[in-house]
Amino acid sequence: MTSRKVYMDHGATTPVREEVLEAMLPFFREHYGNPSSLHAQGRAVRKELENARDIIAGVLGAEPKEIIFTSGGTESNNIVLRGAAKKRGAPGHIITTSIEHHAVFDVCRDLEKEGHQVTYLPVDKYGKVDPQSVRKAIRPDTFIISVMAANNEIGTLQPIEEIGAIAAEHKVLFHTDAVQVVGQLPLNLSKLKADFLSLSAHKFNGPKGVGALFMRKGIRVAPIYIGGGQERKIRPGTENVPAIIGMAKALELAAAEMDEKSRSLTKLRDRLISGLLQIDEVILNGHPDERLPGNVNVSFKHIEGESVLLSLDLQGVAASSGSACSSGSLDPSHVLSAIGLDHPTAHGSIRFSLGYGNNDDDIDYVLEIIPAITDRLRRISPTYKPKAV
Amino acid sequence: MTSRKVYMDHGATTPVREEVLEAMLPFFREHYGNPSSLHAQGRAVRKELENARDIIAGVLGAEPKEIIFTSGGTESNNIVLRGAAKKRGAPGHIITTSIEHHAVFDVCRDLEKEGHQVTYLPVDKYGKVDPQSVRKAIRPDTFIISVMAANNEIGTLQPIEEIGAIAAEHKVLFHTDAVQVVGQLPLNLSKLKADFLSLSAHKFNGPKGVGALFMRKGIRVAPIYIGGGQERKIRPGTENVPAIIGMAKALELAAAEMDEKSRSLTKLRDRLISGLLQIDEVILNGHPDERLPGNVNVSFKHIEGESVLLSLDLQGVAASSGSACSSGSLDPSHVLSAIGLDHPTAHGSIRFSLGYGNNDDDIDYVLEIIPAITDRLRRISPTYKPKAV
Amino acid sequence: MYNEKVVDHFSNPRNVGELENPDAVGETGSFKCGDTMTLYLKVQNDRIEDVSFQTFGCGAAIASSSMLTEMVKGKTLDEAMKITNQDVADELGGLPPLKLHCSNLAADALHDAIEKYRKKQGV
Amino acid sequence: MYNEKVVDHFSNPRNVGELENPDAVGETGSFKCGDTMTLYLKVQNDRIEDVSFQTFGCGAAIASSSMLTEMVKGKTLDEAMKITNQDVADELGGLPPLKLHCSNLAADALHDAIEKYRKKQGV
Ligand SMILES: Cc1ncc(COP(=O)(O)O)c(C=O)c1O
Ligand SMILES: Cc1ncc(COP(=O)(O)O)c(C=O)c1O
Repeated sequence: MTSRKVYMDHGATTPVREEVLEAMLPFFREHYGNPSSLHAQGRAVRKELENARDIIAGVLGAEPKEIIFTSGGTESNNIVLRGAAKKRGAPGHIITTSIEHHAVFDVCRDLEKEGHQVTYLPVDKYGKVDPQSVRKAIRPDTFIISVMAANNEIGTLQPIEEIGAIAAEHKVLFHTDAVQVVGQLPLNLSKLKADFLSLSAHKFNGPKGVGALFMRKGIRVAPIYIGGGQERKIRPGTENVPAIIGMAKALELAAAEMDEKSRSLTKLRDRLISGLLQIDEVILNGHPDERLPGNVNVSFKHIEGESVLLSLDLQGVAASSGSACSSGSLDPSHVLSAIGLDHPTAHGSIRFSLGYGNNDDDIDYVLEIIPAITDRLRRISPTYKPKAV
Repeated sequence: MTSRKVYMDHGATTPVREEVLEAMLPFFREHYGNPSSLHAQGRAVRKELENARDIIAGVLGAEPKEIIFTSGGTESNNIVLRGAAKKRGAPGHIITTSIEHHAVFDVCRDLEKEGHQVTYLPVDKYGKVDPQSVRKAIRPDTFIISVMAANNEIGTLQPIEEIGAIAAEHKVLFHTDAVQVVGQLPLNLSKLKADFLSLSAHKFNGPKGVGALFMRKGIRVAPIYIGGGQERKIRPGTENVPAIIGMAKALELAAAEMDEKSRSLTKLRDRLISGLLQIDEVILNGHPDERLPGNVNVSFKHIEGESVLLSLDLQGVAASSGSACSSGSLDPSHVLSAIGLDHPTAHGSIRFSLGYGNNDDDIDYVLEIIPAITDRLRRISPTYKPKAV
Repeated sequence: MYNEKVVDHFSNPRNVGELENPDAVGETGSFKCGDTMTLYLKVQNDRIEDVSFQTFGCGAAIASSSMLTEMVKGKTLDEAMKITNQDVADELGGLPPLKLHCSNLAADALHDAIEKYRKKQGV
Repeated sequence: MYNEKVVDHFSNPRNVGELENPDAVGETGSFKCGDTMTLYLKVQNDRIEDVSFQTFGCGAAIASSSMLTEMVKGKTLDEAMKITNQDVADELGGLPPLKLHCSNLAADALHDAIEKYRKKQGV
């Protein structure tokens, strides 16, 4: 239909930057050795692998040995929660929120089946957790608190500094799923009182299938997957060298450009939000400004999200939706329910997630095509009554 | 010292073939979408991902839905063993061998701590498991049998067809760690009575950090890592698309060239073995011919393996060793102990693993330099008494 | 994901909106996935003379609604009662498996309308 | 992995072999990692006049053995007794952490030889 392509689904995944790919290529070709091998080929690779670890640690304000390479955010989260539960052995209590990613939320549900008890803290209408609710939820048998740094759907930033301080005060482990934040906003683990932090490279223009887990010095979980001695036995298996190199490069670039990028994304974001809010019966989901620089999430009342997605897609715009019909499940997102949206409103939510490569023209284009789309779909809708003109 | 480079550590990992890298590149650049996304970008990627699954299933004689993408051999093995144990719930009995890779062996050790009982079957001096010993070990509470298709250190092929038939007869699940066999020798899951099979792409000139698990239709383990709905919820997390595409390409190439490659590798292997056996007090580890086409494992008596490795390395040859001093652990390999080698002999073992790119010149070169190396090291050794000439 | 015919019915849905003075109005809603549909009928001599719809739903739901209205126009009520959700999906050339449940509203709304019409007529 | 000095001592080890009529022979073996070393001493006026070794072991073990023989030649027995495994590793310019235990045999074999020598001398 159109040849224009606008990718606004950076929250789902991002393109690999050319510099990142360039950094990776030699590790498919010349430097293919196994970093555990003793020979020159292996040693050369080991050196670069450790250099990548240094870079990542440096950006995060951590020590190199606190960085464990994993296969992505899902694995990092599972290692922490299952590993902490396994280490504890006896059933205990976990505190998390009602808006975590499935890779935390569903793990907690599964741990409940194994006898652990879990408190899922509510959030306010902006999707924010109250640090005092964390404090109140702590029990003598609470062994870990897991609160995401920013929500992937609605973009709301969480008060992880305060929650980390409360956890430290009560000597409870604190984990933050920072998959949506690393590479987007500054994070300094020399200040943040987190024991564990999860990140995933493909969310910041690095490759898919690789991530990292920060595990603070002196703290250790029981490994779930066992095998060779790699990654301090926390994450065994031949290291995914090219991807790790790519992740380090992507994070290095993101850190160097962070100020400028987050400023420009915030501007684009706010333009898109105010443009969308011009349309009748559109509401913004998430916090008005304490949100990820690239995250825009709105509900178009009287319209189902997937039909908006599809219409956008037919005009070359890639976005995503918390609608049940677009997720393969039948229920709308637990996040949108947690912020109190009724079913039809939750079903009408669309996430535009901006990132590397998006510009003002993209915003113009979306704002240009969206009124006709919503108009058309509302005319089909049984619940929409157009205002008299 | 030398500019000649001979890589004979294909058992540890292999270079990515140029055709494989070419197949991957578009998925870093243009086709970067998340296969779970509904938009055109995501759908295009999903299609290619499913095509990769079809290719892999086709080569293995499986159905596409029986193939689950993982992050490698270690993960595939863990998913099977832990997942089967988790699904069972109550403690039960596992049968495996004393020569499995750590990603099976150490998982079994860990499951013992959780209350399961494990029989580690012995092997003969060639490293072979007797299928009848499997039959005898089966108990009413045996819930899974795990026997590798070929050993990674000494290359011995195992009678997995017979063991699979015995397992099926007793209605016990059967898993085979085929990481060293897939891409090297034919395997047909429409005939082999295996319920699970593990493979890892970087062992057959595919990329690191990706593998697959065959899980037979109708059979399911309990997932350990939980998160999104990807890979039938058995292996959640954003799919490592470029790596999966690369794995399919590498397997397709390996299957097409298998006959010729295994024939030529076998020839090279046998030349290298007989050349090495010309040297005084050298013994072959593993089976004389029922072994991986590229695997050569010998013990140089009176010499410690790492010192041979290092000498080879200084002359440009990359190999590996089951010696404690080269593995970072203090004990020599459990495999070499299991085939009955005494400590000094186990310590003197060297594995040359041949693969794509090796040729007769490489064999000539190794055979040319190795006598001087062993000679020199034996003259340093306190246990070597040169024969009178 | 969707074939061309589905995309066409989604992009250019036929018979959208309310009919004036309809002889019957059928309604259906999938509580689970949240879709709802309203169907308007004009009937003459037990034959569907005109039909229109309004749907809140995904692409599959909208396309199914549109497809159904094309399928029933001119049919007798008895013929129309025989149309199943599967018929609608088939007429669209198939829907993705995960989306089949989203097409389960069009025939339901039609049958609801016809039943209401018959009740009104005292059949 | 190994620095140049280690590689040099490994590739060209000094003082290899048996001495004829040694005044003492020291032995050590790491049961754990399987390395063994034999050290031969010639002593005159409580001073090490000549020394040689034979080692079954990895690169670090061989290099440490060689390095030690260079360090002790000409030293008094008292001075030699003060040499530690760490001194040997330091003199080599350092060893990889995982390999340190492999250097723990050279000084041990030396001390064993000196003790045996002194016992023989009735000290
Ligand atoms: C907040 C959050 N956590 C975890 C994940 C999982 O990351 P991955 O898909 O790399 O496993 C994602 C992305 O999907 C995410 O947004
Ligand atoms: C027999 C066997 N199983 C499992 C593995 C583990 O595979 P990966 O390193 O891809 O996790 C290997 C290789 O290291 C192997 O040789």
